[in-house]
Amino acid sequence: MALSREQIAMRVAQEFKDGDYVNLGIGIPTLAANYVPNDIEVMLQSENGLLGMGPNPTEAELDADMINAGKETVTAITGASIFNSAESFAMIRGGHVDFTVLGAFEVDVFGNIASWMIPNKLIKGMGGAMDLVAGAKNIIVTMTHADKHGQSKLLAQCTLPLTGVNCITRIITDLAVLEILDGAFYLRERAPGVSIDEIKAKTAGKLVVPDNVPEMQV
Amino acid sequence: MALSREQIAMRVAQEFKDGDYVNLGIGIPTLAANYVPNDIEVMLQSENGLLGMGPNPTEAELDADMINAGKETVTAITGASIFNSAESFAMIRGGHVDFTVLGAFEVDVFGNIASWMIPNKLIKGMGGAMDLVAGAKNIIVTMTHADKHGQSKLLAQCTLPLTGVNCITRIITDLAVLEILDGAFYLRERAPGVSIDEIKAKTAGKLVVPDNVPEMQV
Amino acid sequence: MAGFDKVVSSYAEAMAGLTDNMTVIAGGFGLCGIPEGLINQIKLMQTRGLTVVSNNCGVDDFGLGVLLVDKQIKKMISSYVGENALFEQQLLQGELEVELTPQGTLAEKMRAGGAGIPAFYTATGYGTPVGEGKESRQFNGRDYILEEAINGDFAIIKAYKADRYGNCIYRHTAQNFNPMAATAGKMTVVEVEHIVEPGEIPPSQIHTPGIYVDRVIQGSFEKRIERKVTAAATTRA
Amino acid sequence: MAGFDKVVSSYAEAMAGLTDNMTVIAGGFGLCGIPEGLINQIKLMQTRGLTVVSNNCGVDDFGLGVLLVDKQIKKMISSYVGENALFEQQLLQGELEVELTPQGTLAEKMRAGGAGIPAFYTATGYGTPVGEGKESRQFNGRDYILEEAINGDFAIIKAYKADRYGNCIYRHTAQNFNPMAATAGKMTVVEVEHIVEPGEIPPSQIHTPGIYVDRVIQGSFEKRIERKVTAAATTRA
Repeated sequence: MALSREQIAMRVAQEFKDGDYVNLGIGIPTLAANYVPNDIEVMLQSENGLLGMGPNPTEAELDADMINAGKETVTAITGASIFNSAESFAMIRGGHVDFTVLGAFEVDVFGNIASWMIPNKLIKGMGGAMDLVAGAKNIIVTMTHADKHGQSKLLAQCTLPLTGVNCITRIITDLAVLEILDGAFYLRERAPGVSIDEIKAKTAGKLVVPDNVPEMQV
Repeated sequence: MALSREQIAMRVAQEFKDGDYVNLGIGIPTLAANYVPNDIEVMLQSENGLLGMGPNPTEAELDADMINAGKETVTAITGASIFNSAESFAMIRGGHVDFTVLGAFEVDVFGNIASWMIPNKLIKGMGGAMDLVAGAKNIIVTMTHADKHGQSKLLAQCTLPLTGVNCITRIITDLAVLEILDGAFYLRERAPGVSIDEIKAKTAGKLVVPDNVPEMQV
Repeated sequence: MAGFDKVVSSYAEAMAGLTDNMTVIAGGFGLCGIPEGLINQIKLMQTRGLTVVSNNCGVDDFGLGVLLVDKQIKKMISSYVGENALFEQQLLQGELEVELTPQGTLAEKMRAGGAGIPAFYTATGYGTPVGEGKESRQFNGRDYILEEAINGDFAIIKAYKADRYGNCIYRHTAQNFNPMAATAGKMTVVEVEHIVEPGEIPPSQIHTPGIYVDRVIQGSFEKRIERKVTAAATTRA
Repeated sequence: MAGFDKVVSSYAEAMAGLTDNMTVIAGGFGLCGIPEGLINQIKLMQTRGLTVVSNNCGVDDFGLGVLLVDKQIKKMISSYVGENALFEQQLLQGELEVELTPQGTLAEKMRAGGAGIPAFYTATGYGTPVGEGKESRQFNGRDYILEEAINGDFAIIKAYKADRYGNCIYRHTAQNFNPMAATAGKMTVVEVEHIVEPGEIPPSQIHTPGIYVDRVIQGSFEKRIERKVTAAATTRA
């Protein structure tokens, strides 16, 4: 069965290593913070200028000067640092953030990603997404494998305006974990109970299915 | 009579306006800090990362972590700020420092300056001089009008490797105050008792002498 | 002393010299760390044809959004403008121009403007609509695009504390774009929560040295929270 | 917790991985704010063929100068190297290469290296020997040259205080090049006067966030003064 948002987030969190600096996009990526394994520690970077983002505050802790990149009130953990936006993006663009997890509309076999703009709909802007995909050492895209009309989001070539080129190597969807390699999606894991045929049917870009595709452990 | 080093410094200090941020090079320029008129306040920038440089410390105040760009121990005034080298040169190169005063080997009628390197002698380096002449809004060069062999330092064209091009507009020497304009040195003031003929004799580049050349007030 | 006393006593004095068609760089991220009173003063002055450089454009009735009401903004340079119905409406009707700029590129363009760097290369935006029409070049086998600096006629800044020399510190994440914006204005005006005595902020803790600051004004702030989320609402595993 | 505990207990551990022909970026200005113990460790290791990027090269018997004694430095990238007789001698004998770089350009090259900016334009050095062989271009009618970023295999840093996350603050003008150098090393090692508990440095006062730092070591410092000048020696008007 397709994973829930929480299950996708759980699977994402398994990617983290102890000591990783991680930037989590809005939505499913943010949920991954809830599932960091107990035996490791990661530090969350928020691109508005906070390294060491903590949980949301209590009513008593609420502070208009303490927000994250989603403009939500947050706290800072002990050991956090706070800095200006140029410094924050120096970290991101300079490759110091180990992991970026973000959503997308489309990803293609070349590792291109489209995540910020749908023409003829209102353009809200890319925020920090273009910087994040250009800067992080590892990027994980989380999304549903297909849209609500059943159309694949894993394409031979992106159709929407790009956020970045040749930058995505790993995708975690509600159906599968995939790696992008040599112009193809390599199926690495499938959601428990999801058939390889369903994944094939919902993957428009070239899909390579190894002999052994284990089920995700979530 | 030719001005002393202290008198040159006095004349330099007359250029400052209340509220100016000033960077003073090593030597005569540094002395100018001693002659800032009592009714104005200037703030000294030292390019190693100090805005609001104060006098040298007492023995009791000596601190290895508190030096200026000449590597001499200094103090900070109340209202000073301390920052890193990139920030310091952002101030300088971004045009935020109002005045730079520095010495030179040669200046020419195009406003070129040579101040850091004499070929076939040991090359020590330019330090911050190239940044300062590229960045400051106003640059004053202080030097003796001629070298110890009587050779003019105010030339038709610099002969030594340049520190910067088309950047010098004002020179204060032991003999005169000159402005560089339209490919010539304009004589603005002369040292008390120094004849225009002497200045002419010691100025190799094109010199324009207005009808009225007042004596410096030092 | 007068030369370094940058404190002014009215918003009118703080924004004196702002005229139509100028470029204004504003600090802030969402509604966090925005110079509320200076923005309101621009509304009061009814200055028009402004190009405003800021990460966001406030909300309909607060922050930079209030300048949309009377169509004072001609062009907005931002990374994200999705919080504002009036903005959307003016954009769709062609009354407002927007230049979307990646957030990191925007911060760096302001810093470059303040630091005398006319242009720099960045990987951000290469191969995307942001890179269209811009020079691209490889360094060490990777593709980059050339981005130019931004400078403003005015920069309007929100700081936590400042002294009369203009030395500023920011509080928590209200720092955001403010330090870069402060360096990039021909006239930089800082609205602060607290004016303090010189020396009260230790020299090495100053975020914005006073050399970048032309005017300081004691502000009064609503400090509205855009998205109040508390621990009660989101439980963590 | 282990993943963020960057404190190491010996200089050998601090500099482990440094090998011949690497590039080392060192913080410091003159003898102020230099990682004394890390430099001495490099001498002890007898690593050779090093390219060292630092504003200066110490003096004959202190700071980076000690690496000249056994000719461990192949190339020096600095803005000013005039304090050192051994340096002069090796340079004149062709045993040492020097790339003189304007001080502001040097600081900016390090920052660019850490910030993912491969190159930037600057007016500094245009029309001088520094600009020779470099691309030049006009922006708004002014001439600039293109300068490329610097990155190092190692960055060696002197901080005043750091916590185990690697968050650092610097003291007074011992800050200088250290924060930029810290961002530009593949392996960044910080030698500190005091290791403090996380949280002891308020988050907004941290000069170097720990993300740039790989190792922290408690140092012991001589803190030699290069030019001791006291008020008694220079009277002011």
